[in-house]
Amino acid sequence: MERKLDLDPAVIERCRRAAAAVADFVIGFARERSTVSIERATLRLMGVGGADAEGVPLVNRVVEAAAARRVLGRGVALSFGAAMAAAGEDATGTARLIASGRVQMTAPTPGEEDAARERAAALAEAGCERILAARRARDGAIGRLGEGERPLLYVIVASGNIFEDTLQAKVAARAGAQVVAVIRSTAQSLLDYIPEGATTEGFGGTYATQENFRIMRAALDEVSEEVGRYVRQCNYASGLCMPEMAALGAVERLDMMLNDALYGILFRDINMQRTLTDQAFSRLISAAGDLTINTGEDNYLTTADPLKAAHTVLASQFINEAVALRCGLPPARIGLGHAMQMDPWMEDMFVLEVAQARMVREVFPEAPIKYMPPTKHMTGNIFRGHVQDALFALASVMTGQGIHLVGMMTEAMHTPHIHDRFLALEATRMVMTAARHLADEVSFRAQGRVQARAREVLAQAAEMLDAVAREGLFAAIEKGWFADVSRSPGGGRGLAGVFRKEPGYWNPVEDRLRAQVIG
Amino acid sequence: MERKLDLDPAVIERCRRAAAAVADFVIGFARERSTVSIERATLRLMGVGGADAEGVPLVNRVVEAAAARRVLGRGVALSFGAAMAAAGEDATGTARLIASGRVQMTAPTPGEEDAARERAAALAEAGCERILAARRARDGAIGRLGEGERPLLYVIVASGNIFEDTLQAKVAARAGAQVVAVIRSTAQSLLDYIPEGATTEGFGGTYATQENFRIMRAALDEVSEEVGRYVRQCNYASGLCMPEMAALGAVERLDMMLNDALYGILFRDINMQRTLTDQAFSRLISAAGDLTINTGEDNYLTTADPLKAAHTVLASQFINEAVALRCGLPPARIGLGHAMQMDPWMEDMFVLEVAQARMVREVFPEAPIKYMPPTKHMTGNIFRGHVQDALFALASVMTGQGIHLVGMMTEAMHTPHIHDRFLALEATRMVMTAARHLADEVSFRAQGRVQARAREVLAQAAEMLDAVAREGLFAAIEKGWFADVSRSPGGGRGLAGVFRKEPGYWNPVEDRLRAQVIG
Amino acid sequence: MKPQDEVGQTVPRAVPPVALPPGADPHQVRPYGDTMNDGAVQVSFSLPLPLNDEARETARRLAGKMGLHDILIYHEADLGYGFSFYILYGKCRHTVDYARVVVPKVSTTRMGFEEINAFIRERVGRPLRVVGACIGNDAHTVGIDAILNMKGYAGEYGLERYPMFKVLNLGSQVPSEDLLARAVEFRADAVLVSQVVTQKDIHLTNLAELVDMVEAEGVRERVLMICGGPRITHEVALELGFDAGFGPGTTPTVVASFIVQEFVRRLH
Amino acid sequence: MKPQDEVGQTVPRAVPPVALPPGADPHQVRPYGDTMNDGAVQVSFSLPLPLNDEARETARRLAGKMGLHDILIYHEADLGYGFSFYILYGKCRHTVDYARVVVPKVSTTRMGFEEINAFIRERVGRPLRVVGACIGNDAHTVGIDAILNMKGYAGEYGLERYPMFKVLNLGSQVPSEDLLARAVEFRADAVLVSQVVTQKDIHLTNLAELVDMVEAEGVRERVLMICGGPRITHEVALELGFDAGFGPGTTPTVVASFIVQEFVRRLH
Ligand code: B12
Ligand code: B12
Ligand SMILES: Cc1ncc(COP(=O)(O)O)c(C=O)c1O
Ligand SMILES: Cc1ncc(COP(=O)(O)O)c(C=O)c1O
Repeated sequence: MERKLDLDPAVIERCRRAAAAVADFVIGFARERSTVSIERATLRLMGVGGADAEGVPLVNRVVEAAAARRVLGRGVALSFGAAMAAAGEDATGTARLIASGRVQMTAPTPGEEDAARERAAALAEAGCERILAARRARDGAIGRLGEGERPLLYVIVASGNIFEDTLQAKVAARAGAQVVAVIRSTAQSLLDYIPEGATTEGFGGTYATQENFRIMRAALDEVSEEVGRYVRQCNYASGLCMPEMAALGAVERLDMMLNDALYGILFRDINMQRTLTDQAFSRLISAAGDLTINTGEDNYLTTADPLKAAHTVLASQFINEAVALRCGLPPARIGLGHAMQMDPWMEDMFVLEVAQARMVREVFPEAPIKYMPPTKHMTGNIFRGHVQDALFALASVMTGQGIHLVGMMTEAMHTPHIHDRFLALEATRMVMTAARHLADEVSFRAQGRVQARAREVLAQAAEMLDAVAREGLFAAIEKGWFADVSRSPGGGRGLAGVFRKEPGYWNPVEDRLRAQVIG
Repeated sequence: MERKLDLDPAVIERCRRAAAAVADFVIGFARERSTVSIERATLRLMGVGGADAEGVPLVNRVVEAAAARRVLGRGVALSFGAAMAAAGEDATGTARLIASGRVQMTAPTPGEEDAARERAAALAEAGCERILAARRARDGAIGRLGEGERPLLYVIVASGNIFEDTLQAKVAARAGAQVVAVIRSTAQSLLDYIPEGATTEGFGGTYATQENFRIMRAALDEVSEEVGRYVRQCNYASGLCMPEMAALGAVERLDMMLNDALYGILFRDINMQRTLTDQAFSRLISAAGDLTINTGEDNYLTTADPLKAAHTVLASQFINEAVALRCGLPPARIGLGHAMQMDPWMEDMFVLEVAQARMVREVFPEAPIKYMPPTKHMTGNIFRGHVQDALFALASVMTGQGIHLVGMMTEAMHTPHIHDRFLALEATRMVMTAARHLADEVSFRAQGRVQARAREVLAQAAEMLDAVAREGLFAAIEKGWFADVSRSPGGGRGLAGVFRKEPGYWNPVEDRLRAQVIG
Repeated sequence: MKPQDEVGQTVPRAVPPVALPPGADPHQVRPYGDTMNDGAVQVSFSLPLPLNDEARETARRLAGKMGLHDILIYHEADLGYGFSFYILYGKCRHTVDYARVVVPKVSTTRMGFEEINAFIRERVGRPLRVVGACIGNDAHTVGIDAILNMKGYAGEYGLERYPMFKVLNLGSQVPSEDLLARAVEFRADAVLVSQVVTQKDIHLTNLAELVDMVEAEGVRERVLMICGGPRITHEVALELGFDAGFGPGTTPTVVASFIVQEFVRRLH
Repeated sequence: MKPQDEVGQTVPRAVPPVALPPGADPHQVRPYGDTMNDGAVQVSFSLPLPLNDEARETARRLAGKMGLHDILIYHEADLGYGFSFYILYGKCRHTVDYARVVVPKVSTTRMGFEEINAFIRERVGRPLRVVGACIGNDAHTVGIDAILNMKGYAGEYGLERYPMFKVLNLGSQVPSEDLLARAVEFRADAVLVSQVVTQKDIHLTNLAELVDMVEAEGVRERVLMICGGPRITHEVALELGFDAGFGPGTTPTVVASFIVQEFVRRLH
């Protein structure tokens, strides 16, 4: 990575050191805890699927049963292994019996324990093998088809109906999209379960379900062959079911997952203990499945001032990086979020944005920055908006970004119509083609506006990270240092689903993945 | 002007030398000739206005009468001075009598000659004073109101109806336009007279008439006060009536005139002897009135290949510059035409365009380059077109242009609707605000794509100019070296209106202007 | 609720004093491109048809049915998978009698920060109590924060900064029941609700539900009910049973002025 | 000439074999945004009204008259001097029966360079003679040059390059009388006319005049009359009395194929 900004490596180093301290705390905190969703994810990877007659997923039923019988503290796997012996059924069959109350979730007797462990471990092994199979299939397809030029053009589909979504996704892929993200229904991140089956109704998005993952994957595989280029699928490992989403994504060969240490806390008011614990586990799964995670810093500047709070984005990126590395994700799979949210009428907005966008590339040279288009300053003026998005495309190609979220001129008003995406891709591709090697050609005046801005933001981030390391992440969040939003450690949703691991806690999936990923 | 392209001053010098030779030929050629339109312009500045009952302008009638009586060769002024004595009327009254055949255009007798000369000279003096008065009024208004940031945003109005045009112009000025050009009706450049009065019908434009000039000037003066910024008016000193247009423009306080040595020849098939002769006279008037001329090289790449023929644009700019300087125009009033006409889907189009646009600025550091938007590659896809125009705005502000012709998303389809202009100005202003100081910040890699392209084009232009100087301008045009169009010296329209000045040719207006401008 | 395109009553009204451009007829208003009454309109849409001559003609006929004539297809694109996209221009045959259009408006006069505080002090004699929230699953707090938070919006302070307002901002994703309970507990004089997510008209459903609850609780007369959001208009709010509705670009003084004036009006 | 939005006959036609997307009804085609039959349409226009609530409502009602419902004003701008601009979205009530749309088309099959030359050599036995021009005041030669000039267009050679075409390209601004005179003198088999400037339908006037002249001269039967330009369609050309018309994106082989096949057809 050519160094165009003359950033001080010592300041970058200082940021990394502080972020490491924060991440060590997060990982340490998470290691001592588990959550209902981690246990459900474990069950899912052990092969439990389906729902009961009321539509409640069996994994929820099993975990509830374990909690009711107070055996959850040692992990659901062990008692589920024991239950299988009692049931004499496969994983889903056993879960069904547990759900209907015909088999109990109890701690195995010392005599049963080995057999229970063995059974559970075998199921976990099979689950992990499914993740690896998906990974191999992806590698094969990309090896065969390639995936086109960088930055990857990322678009959303969000009709609420998975079947409409596949149509829209195929049209988008043909128009140049390289990543298709299915936006989730508004309410889903607050649901403490994952709905079952194909869905055709949603608000501002389509429910994330295993079946919907499968349907979209099939459509994208089909269009990948047609366009001769592998098209990636993206969804959210986020919200109350973060670990389960990661598990289903890894198994169904999603390629990217929005997954952030702070997003749920700040923007969905999910409890911070819950999110951070879920976070660690879900990233382990993504690492095992070789998925790229996309972090959520691009959201911060929708509430905070993009000029004054730019360093909070950078600080958070350092933290997300440090946490991800500790979960076994290599830098090349850490899609750090970044956004262009400046008021387009601000003098030199573009100049400052180029500074920030280039800065993040130079600070994280291997990370495929996920670069978010202007959304906050979009209005119903679709013509002006189309130009804002064009400036964004230029900033992106001019600073060498990795994942380009394609802006839509109708962003302020509706989730994209079929031609919104088509026109947006056309304009983006045109700008990027026209400016393909601009990044190679330009350099920035020494001590000029661009360099000065980048250095200023980096210095502020270093200050902030030192303070976060000093005061602790929880305190920093409580003080509203990120995104201008304040949350307390005991507040928000989902805290009840967090528990301290009891002595003897056992999770064969986690063990297996950790062995693979971290060694 | 910061030198970012490392252009070789010796090559630039070589171009200027060759262009000087070409211009000397043009000026020499023109000095020996006059045209019916030059004589009519002379009469107009001597105060002849109006038309006869058939709508034929009196200036045409008088020149026809002079030609019929074979006294045109010594210039219309002298015999018109004599006729005034005979008529005992003012200029227009005399012309009316000549038109109706009641007074003849004859050479004065030696005894009458002094009086005739005196009378004509006094009228010429008054005409020139009107030009100076307009000039002072402009200086006063700009001094008082200013005219806003550079580049000047230039928009067209073209409804065909001067009253609609004023509405559209006012809306445009309020939206940020700094120059309003009234596009002429398609057929007008081929008319060998200027229509009279206010007009409400035209094809693809509005007739240029003295009354229309006045109406638009009044509207722009009104809106200038409202927006607190002087709004310039532009029209065409082009076509068969080029000198007369220049005269009316100078008197009615237009601020800019499209005026090109070759445009009429290449694109309207006007005879080259006619155009070049008219050219010299009309530029003298513009110089006297302190108008900015806009040359027409921006049109070349609509027919020629913008990549292969870029140097023809530069070569022509050198020639236009050299001719203009010899007519007394200072560099700051020579708005050389330049255009961004590359295929937007060509890889690195933007990179190469920035090279060319910056090159022309560095070669002509004082000239307020008139930079033309993409028109050739515009289509009915207004959304894509809006983005092409945004890229153009960025190239413009990034390379420090002086006059920015604002592109319209509907360019391929219709002359602008009221909101086309509004949206185009909004987008252009937004891009330019956002990138206000980008030009200060970026420099280009030594020997990189940008620098290499600029040097290549400059070298090719030098080759071409040497060849034009060697073979002669007429031959070069005949060979189709400019804009891929070939024209012959004897072909095209209007040759009949050119005549060699006879011994004793006298033109008090020219003498007066030349004294003022060139000294 | 009536569909949005039918709201606005039609009763005669004097043409407002602002002059129309020369040649415009207030009784027969038509779109304008570059010549008065040219009717110029731009339209774009996709069709579930592969691009071919018949699809193009279908697009043109649709525009014809919309009342356009002299239709030109400026652009068309094959989107693939049986879809095609069109950009058309045409001239609109329809006209509207502007002189007879009447639109309900929030009719209070706008006051400034000091003026509002003084007004409450004099006419009410105690601070007004205001509760705000984004209801349903809506997490878009920027809009309601703009009105309520200290820092305010567009250069104006939010209601929290007014000495004569007591503000309780409940934030995002608040169930309607919770909002109602908290409002009662807080003895709110006004309830401010924001709705930004509007897919499948979820905002209308949520807002109507809230009003029903408030009425069922028997407190509707005691509170001013105000809603806002990018797709809220005063008409829509009235139809939903609110006292006022505020759309994009609303600033705190506008809302505060309405609250105080309407509150005082109801005192009498 | 009939207005352009009424061209295209309406007779039953088999739905073409290309599949429509799932759920699309060929008899009731509606615009598509993100859900089949949602009718999503984008519209923009200006009104000669100052921006105010009534003007906004006027815009909405106009859209209503165009057959849209669920209309949302996405954007509005005050242009000043009594004008305002609107961007609206709505859902279209209208449908079109795609299965019954029939469009006249140039029905010759497209041949390649060699094939065309061979075809003329065998079936005509002498080069075909072609005259081209931009008539009226039109100076836009790029289009006709694309078809005729050596260098051609979009990777195809122009007719001048074909051994079996003799081409006379008269260039720009050619009066119709001159074109006719030269065509007669040249014994042209085909006359190719370009019209790019279309303001106030000047192209239609010019083209119709040319046909009248050719007919008056009594040579109409002897030449193929072909026109082209960005707003020319085959239908329009037929209505004007031409044998064919070609629009944007036409390439030389398409035109050459038509000329040779139609010429040979008429020999018989
Ligand atoms: C910022 C933002 C976010 C932030 C919100 C952070 C936060 N704490 O608010 C984050 C990143 C979290 C977010 C998430 C999502 N968002 Co969001 N988001 C936006 C965005 C970019 C800007 C909204 C904004 O802040 N506007 C600025 C404020 C000041 O304007 P305003 O809300 O209109 O408020 C003004 C007036 O309306 C009025 N007002 C508003 N409320 C009230 C209340 C009262 C009482 C009064 C008097 C006045 C009033 O006064 C305000 C000041 O003038 C818009 C796109 C856009 N450009 O508008 C999308 C948008 C609103 N989001 C959208 C969606 C779909 C989502 C998600 C559901 C996406 C998903 N599935 O993951 C999620 C989930 C959020 C949820 N459950 O609600 C859609 C909504 C589509 C629709 N019409 O239904 C939009 C339009 C983007 C899009 N095209 O898809 N989003
Ligand atoms: C290049 C150009 C010019 C050049 C022309 C140079 C030249 N020698 O041709 C110059 C700079 C001289 C020029 C001047 C003017 N122009 Co001009 N120009 C254009 C421009 C940018 C591109 C046109 C073009 O070359 N297209 C490329 C060719 C290949 O496409 P095409 O013409 O459609 O041809 C294809 C098909 O239509 C078909 N075809 C065309 N003709 C024929 C004939 C036959 C027989 C067949 C079979 C097929 C065929 O095949 C071709 C290849 O596929 C357009 C805007 C645009 N982007 O379209 C404006 C445009 C055409 N110009 C316009 C105007 C108004 C003018 C002026 C009158 C402006 C003025 N008042 O000063 C002047 C005067 C010209 C005149 N009297 O005609 C308007 C016309 C508006 C209208 N619809 O009436 C346009 C649309 C721009 C605008 N929005 O104002 N122009
Ligand atoms: C990391 C992350 N998670 C989740 C979401 C989506 O929100 P929700 O919680 O509604 O799924 C986003 C939105 O952009 C995000 O960036
Ligand atoms: C120098 C010059 N003159 C004239 C014109 C306009 O053409 P017309 O000859 O039709 O007035 C142009 C067009 O851009 C031009 O650049």
